[in-house]
Amino acid sequence: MSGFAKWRRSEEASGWLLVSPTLVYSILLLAAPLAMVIALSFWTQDYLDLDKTFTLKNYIEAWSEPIYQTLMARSLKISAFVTALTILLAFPVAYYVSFYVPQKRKPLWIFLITIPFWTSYLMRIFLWKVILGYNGVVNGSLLGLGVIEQPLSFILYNQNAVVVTLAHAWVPFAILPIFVALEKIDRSLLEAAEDLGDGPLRRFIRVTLPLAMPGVVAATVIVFIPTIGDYVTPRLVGGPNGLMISNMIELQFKKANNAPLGAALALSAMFLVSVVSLVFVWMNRKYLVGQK
Amino acid sequence: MTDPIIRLSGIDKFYGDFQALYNVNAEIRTGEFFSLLGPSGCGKTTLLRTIAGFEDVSAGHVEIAGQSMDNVPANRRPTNMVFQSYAIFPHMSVAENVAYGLKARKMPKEQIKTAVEAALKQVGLAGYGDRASHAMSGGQRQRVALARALVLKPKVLLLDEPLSALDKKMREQMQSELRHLQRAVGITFILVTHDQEEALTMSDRIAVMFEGRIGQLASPQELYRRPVNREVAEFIGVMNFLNVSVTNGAGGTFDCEIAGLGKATIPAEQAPGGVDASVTAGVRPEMLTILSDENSRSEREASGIVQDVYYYGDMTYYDVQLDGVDHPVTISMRNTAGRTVLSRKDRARVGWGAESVLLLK
Amino acid sequence: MTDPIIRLSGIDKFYGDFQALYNVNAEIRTGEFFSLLGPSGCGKTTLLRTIAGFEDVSAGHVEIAGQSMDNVPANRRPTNMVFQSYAIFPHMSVAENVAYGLKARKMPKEQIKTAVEAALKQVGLAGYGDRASHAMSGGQRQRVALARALVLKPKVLLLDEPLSALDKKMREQMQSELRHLQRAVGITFILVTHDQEEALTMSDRIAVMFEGRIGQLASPQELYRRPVNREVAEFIGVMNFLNVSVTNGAGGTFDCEIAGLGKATIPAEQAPGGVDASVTAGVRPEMLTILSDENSRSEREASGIVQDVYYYGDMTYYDVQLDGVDHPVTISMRNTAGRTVLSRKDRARVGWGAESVLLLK
Amino acid sequence: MKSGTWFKLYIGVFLIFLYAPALLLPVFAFNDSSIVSFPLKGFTLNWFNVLWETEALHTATKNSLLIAVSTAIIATSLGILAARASSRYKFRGQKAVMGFIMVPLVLPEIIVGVSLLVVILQMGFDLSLWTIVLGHVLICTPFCVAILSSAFLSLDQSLEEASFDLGRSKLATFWLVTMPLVLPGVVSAMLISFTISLDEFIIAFFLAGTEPTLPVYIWGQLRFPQKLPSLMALGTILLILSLTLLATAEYFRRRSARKTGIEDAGGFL
Amino acid sequence: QELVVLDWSGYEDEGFLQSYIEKHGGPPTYSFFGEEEEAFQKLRSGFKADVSHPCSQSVSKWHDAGLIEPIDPSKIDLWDEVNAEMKEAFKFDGEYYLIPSDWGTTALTYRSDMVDPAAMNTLEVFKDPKYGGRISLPDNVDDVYALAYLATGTQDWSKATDEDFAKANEWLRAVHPMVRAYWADGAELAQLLTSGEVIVAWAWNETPTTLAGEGVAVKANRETKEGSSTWFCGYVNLKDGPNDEALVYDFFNTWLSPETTQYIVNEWGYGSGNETQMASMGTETLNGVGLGEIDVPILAQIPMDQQLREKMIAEFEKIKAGF
Ligand SMILES: Nc1ncnc2c1ncn2[C@@H]1O[C@H](COP(=O)(O)OP(=O)(O)OP(=O)(O)O)[C@@H](O)[C@H]1O
Ligand SMILES: Nc1ncnc2c1ncn2[C@@H]1O[C@H](COP(=O)(O)OP(=O)(O)OP(=O)(O)O)[C@@H](O)[C@H]1O
Ligand SMILES: [Mg+2]
Ligand SMILES: [Mg+2]
Repeated sequence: MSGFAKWRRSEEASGWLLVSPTLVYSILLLAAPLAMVIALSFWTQDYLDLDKTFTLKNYIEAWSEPIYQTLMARSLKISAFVTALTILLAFPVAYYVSFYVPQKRKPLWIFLITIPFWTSYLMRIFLWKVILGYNGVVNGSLLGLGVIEQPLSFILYNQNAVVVTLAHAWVPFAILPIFVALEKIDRSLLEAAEDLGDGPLRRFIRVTLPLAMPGVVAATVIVFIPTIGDYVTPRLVGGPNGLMISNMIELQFKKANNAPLGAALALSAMFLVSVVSLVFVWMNRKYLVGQK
Repeated sequence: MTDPIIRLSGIDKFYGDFQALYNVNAEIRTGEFFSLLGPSGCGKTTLLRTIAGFEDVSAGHVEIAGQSMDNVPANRRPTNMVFQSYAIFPHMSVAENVAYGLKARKMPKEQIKTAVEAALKQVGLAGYGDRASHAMSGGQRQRVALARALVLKPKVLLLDEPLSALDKKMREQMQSELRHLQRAVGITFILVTHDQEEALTMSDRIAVMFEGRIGQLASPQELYRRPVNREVAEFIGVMNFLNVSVTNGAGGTFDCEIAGLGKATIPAEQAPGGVDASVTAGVRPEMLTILSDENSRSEREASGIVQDVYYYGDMTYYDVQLDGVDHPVTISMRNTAGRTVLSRKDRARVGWGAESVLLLK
Repeated sequence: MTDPIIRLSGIDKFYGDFQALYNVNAEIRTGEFFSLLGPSGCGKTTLLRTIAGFEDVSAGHVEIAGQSMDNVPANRRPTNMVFQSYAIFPHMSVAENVAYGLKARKMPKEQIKTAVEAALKQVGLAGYGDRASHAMSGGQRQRVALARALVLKPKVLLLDEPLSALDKKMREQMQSELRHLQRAVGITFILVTHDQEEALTMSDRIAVMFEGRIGQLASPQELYRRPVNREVAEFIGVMNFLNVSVTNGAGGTFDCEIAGLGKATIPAEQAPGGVDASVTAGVRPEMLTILSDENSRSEREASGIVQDVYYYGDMTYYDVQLDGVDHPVTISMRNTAGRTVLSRKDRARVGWGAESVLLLK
Repeated sequence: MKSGTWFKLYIGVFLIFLYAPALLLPVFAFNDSSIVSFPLKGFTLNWFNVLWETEALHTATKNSLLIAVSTAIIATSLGILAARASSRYKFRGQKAVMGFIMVPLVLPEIIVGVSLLVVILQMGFDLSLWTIVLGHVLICTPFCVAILSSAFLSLDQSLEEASFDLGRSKLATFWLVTMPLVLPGVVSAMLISFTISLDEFIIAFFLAGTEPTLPVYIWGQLRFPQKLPSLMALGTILLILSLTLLATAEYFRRRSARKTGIEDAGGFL
Repeated sequence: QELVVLDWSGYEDEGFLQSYIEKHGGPPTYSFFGEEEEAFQKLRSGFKADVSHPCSQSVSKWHDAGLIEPIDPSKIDLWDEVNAEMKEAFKFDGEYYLIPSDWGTTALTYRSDMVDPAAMNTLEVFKDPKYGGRISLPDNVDDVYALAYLATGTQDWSKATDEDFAKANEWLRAVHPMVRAYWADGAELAQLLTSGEVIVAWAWNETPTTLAGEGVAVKANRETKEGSSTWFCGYVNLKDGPNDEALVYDFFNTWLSPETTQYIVNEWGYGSGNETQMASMGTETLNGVGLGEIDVPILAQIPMDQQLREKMIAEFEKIKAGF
């Protein structure tokens, strides 16, 4: 038994012991639901009756029906746009905070960026509609300035609005990792680039950006994956053509009484985003190794 | 070229209200190995960075190879830098790092390849080009940084404490390699260091800095043998200070009474800063000798008690309290064959000579 | 007490599959200043931590003051540690740091206060108790760490490279202070260091470790003068190695022909590891002398060309290529008054003696 | 220098974009119309009165705060355990375990919501505020683990060893040394969990028993346009409260950072 | 014991519950949902409540799922005053299942200052390119199909044939490109109409009532030539409710009481299932809130075949996605 006593004091045992409450929690509340969703996706439902015979029918339907294909493609497209816009918006801000803001005031800026998110998400979306709406803030200002004569209608109730609203919601989550990556860049690397003959732009492209890539990749994954799952934003600001696959998943789980199909759609969507994310990470692998 | 390659005239540098450099003037000769030596925070890095162009000067001018560097940004100066942290680009291979500056110059690919290979060979890294730069050890990174700068054939190579991150063995090896490399390429090197041994062994000339000012600019031997003041003497090597009363200052010599040692007549050249009431006598530890046996004799003799013995293997340092002096002097002895090492509390005869005493302010 | 305070017997230590310590046996004497010296990764820290109780041994036993430490956790061993990073609690004042261990012992408040003040005084920090610990400089933190450990009056104080984070001046000062402190308190100190000078100057005895094994355990002078093998000789100080052919090994002496130097008869005690075909001759740089003027003579003489000169101020190191040898030997000379420094390419006469040559395996 | 000006301009525009919705909250909270839309009408404090009188809203707010605080505490505790395990110990399967704990970060919430509901009810719990807490803890824990891991990693391990060496037990060491030093990380983790929980409503829908959270309540109220302006008033109050709270937290964080001498860049990271 | 009500948020309004509160000293306990489907999923997953509040189309599904139990009319004081059509619609196997508590109308609604009110007499305006991009339909299967059936000439959808269904779909597909947004909640529609973003909508009667109160020129025309629709919801008695059935009936009785009828009509602009009480309120009041008698066809959203409804749901989703 001394073997066991020894094991109990070992690093291995201490680690497992310490992690176990969190792990047990995750298993109970995450593994079980996940397993259920996976099981569900191989069953069928007819109105209210669940048929538990194994079938691939849901997946076949999910991947072959044009409507799901369209929604899936649209969701990927919107998520990609959201991610791109988010990163584009976030990068300069992270850069500014990292390079231009004095060290002491950096935490304050990080605050500044997170504060607006202490209001309810639903209210924010609702207010976005006020901003982007027919006589909303944007149209009002543009009309007032005489830039346009008719209120713009392409800024609300379509995919643009979904992209803007989601980008707004996710931008702090993108700023933080990019900021961290930029903070980690040894400033002497930038001086070295300058010393070796690069002007500011070339230096940015050859050194700053590649070294910030780990942050950009993290931000991309953090934004891209959950965006696919959001069904509230598309429903509220998406208009007729802004619906995404998650709206369909929601519908299957709720109104359409077809949870199995919903599960298959959800798992398919997760699979797709994971693949896309992995490919993205893989494409950037050279920036991710060797940096701590 | 015998012209100075770099001429610094009247350089002041302010960070906000804080003045980091005070009216720095210096000329650095073409092809020499020049060091900036001084305690932490004295402005060495700041001075180097104003030469490189990373910092604007607040007043004064930097001239490199006869051309004013006012308004010339770092990326267009004929200098290159080896950073303390090496600043090797972690996302590039060794060869890409070395090629970095050449690509900025839009050199044709083929030429770049040859130049990079030559540079890597020069620093002893031939064949390492394809390695990922993060897979290199400290000393190897150091070499990559050197190759990356040298491949651009700068007029001046600037090195900011390039060896301080290395361990002792590696540091000594790189010191010798750097020295050889500098001789081989013939480029002017300016080295920043706070390690006096490093500066002494490597440099042709050294500028010793204190609080933003150059205290003395001279060759290693001159600095060590003829420091212009106490501050320099204390910073370079070990110096024992003893009270002295100068009784006579005529005829180019000074008659002195040195506490603990005795009387001596000292030529004026051994008082580089002149003589007044504030002067003290300085003696290097190796200029004093422990006369260990009856046979050994010295021109002059003093006597004291061994307070502490520091055995270094090749050397032994003794702290000896001379009779009539209340703090001990340090004496270094080489542990040559057969010489016995004294112990604490032993009485010691100390030999000295007038030619080894400096009068310092 | 003349008993060993610590007895290490047959200690093995595995990290997973990697063996960090191999059958380590040693006895550390009560009240001595003991050092563990060795290159990076040789297991010094690991050995210290098994003594402190931070690591379990895989085999063997640690005994402190005659008591087995099997199953005694670190917080109940009569040892205390000074960490390389000092490990000063940043959220506590200096006094709170020092009082930390006493509070754990539930000592009355008044007594704690007195003890803390005494300890601070001992390390030269009297009156600093109320300072925030992060407002202390490196050397001061070092002292706080010392006070914090010493106040507990441990049987053994363990120090893991306590000086490596300090700059050179501060390090030398702390070395001397530590030595004095140890003498004053009389507690056994075990110091881990990879700096041989530090070990040589401070210790009563030193264990030199290589790759998890103790290579030699001896006093500084013995280690330096009579290293048991090449590995030790190379690690402690500088040693020149020259090919040697031993022609005769009778009567307690060996007749040798040393490349570049010449013939000599060497007593057996200068061949601590015995003699066989693999043996080389080792000579310390200070055992060789540059005979600079016509007058200076030596028992034996050799001749060579100066390859490199390293001027250190008090010393000059010469790399001299002896005739008939293809790599240079290092010779150190003290720059005493009037002695001239040779230059590169000069021809040099090298003096040596048979008593300064070791035969090493 | 010039690039600096461009930057400032962009940052200004960005901040306007970022704050646009938040800035409209007070605008409509004081607008004398039950329709949240332009053009504005008169000024009124009426919506604050309505807010004051709507009991259900108070309850919902209280529920949300209770849930958010509980979530913050539990998620941070679980985060501390996992982060400590991953940053201090090496054990087999560590990567898999930590990866698994982080999965909720990438799961669509609707799936989490529906399936959690089934699991929780099958485990025999009745829906209540606590079931929401269970769900929120699940999604907040990964954030806490991420924040706390870096806090633990930057803690010098020898501090803990020193404490142990000086005669303290492991537990005493944790409370006397470890906790005070990772406190900024703990506070950040709690703030993040608090924020996420306060704003989460997809999971809260499914797991709410008879007591709604604020977002759930708001979602229901969207049906009644005349209820909206008082929600704007509530939003305004919450925004001001959280600003004050954050400012206070930042003040204390800085003070403690100064005290411990730890220069941390950004309390939230 | 506290009665547990699973209800739409907002219905906890104590104005509905005067007599219940008097009798029991306080309101029941509420649990809220934002959509019937949430309530359905929650109940199916095992959530326990005593009563709930589905709308007409969900009741049979809840019944099929075994969530609700019959009501004993003898315990309902004013059972005879309840609108017969409404209560009969929820008679399964001879038992009643729903207390019709609230109803409203869905009608053509428009900005009277931005469109010609005279043109607003037909549902064909939804197809009129003049209003393209300025119309809004409900994001709600029942209301939307009510509109489509009316527009294609079907007035009783419980008798709709596949052909009728196909026509309705075709109509919706034709209208889809005109739609600015499918409104999901009242606040959104109010916002759309107030801002002028949408000028023609298919909306509940509460919207024009509220907006008119705000001075926005919004009118509804229930009497287009194709007609308009009525929806209704009610309370059901959930199976395995944790509390005493007596409380359930007290709650039901409160909802049918005259005071509650007054309150819901005057304060909420909805009708009550108590037909007798409604009639006593006078035509003027009812017309004022858009609940009066009208002469055109009315599509009452009575329960339909669930198979058909499932098809409607799927089809509407396709239409919304542009298929
Ligand atoms: N960017 C800066 N802003 C303000 N003060 C600065 C800045 N850079 C350096 N200083 C100050 O200028 C002085 C000189 O700094 P410098 O870095 O040149 O010293 P150094 O001699 O290189 O020291 P070290 O050996 O520690 O590197 C120091 O007091 C330092 O604090
Ligand atoms: N926790 C550990 N897990 C695995 N290997 C370890 C661990 N700690 C130390 N080692 C290994 O054991 C060997 C000895 O390490 P140790 O830290 O004792 O060396 P050291 O002599 O103190 O070196 P240094 O001078 O670099 O501190 C090294 O090879 C090291 O990599
Ligand atoms: Mg510097
Ligand atoms: Mg170590």
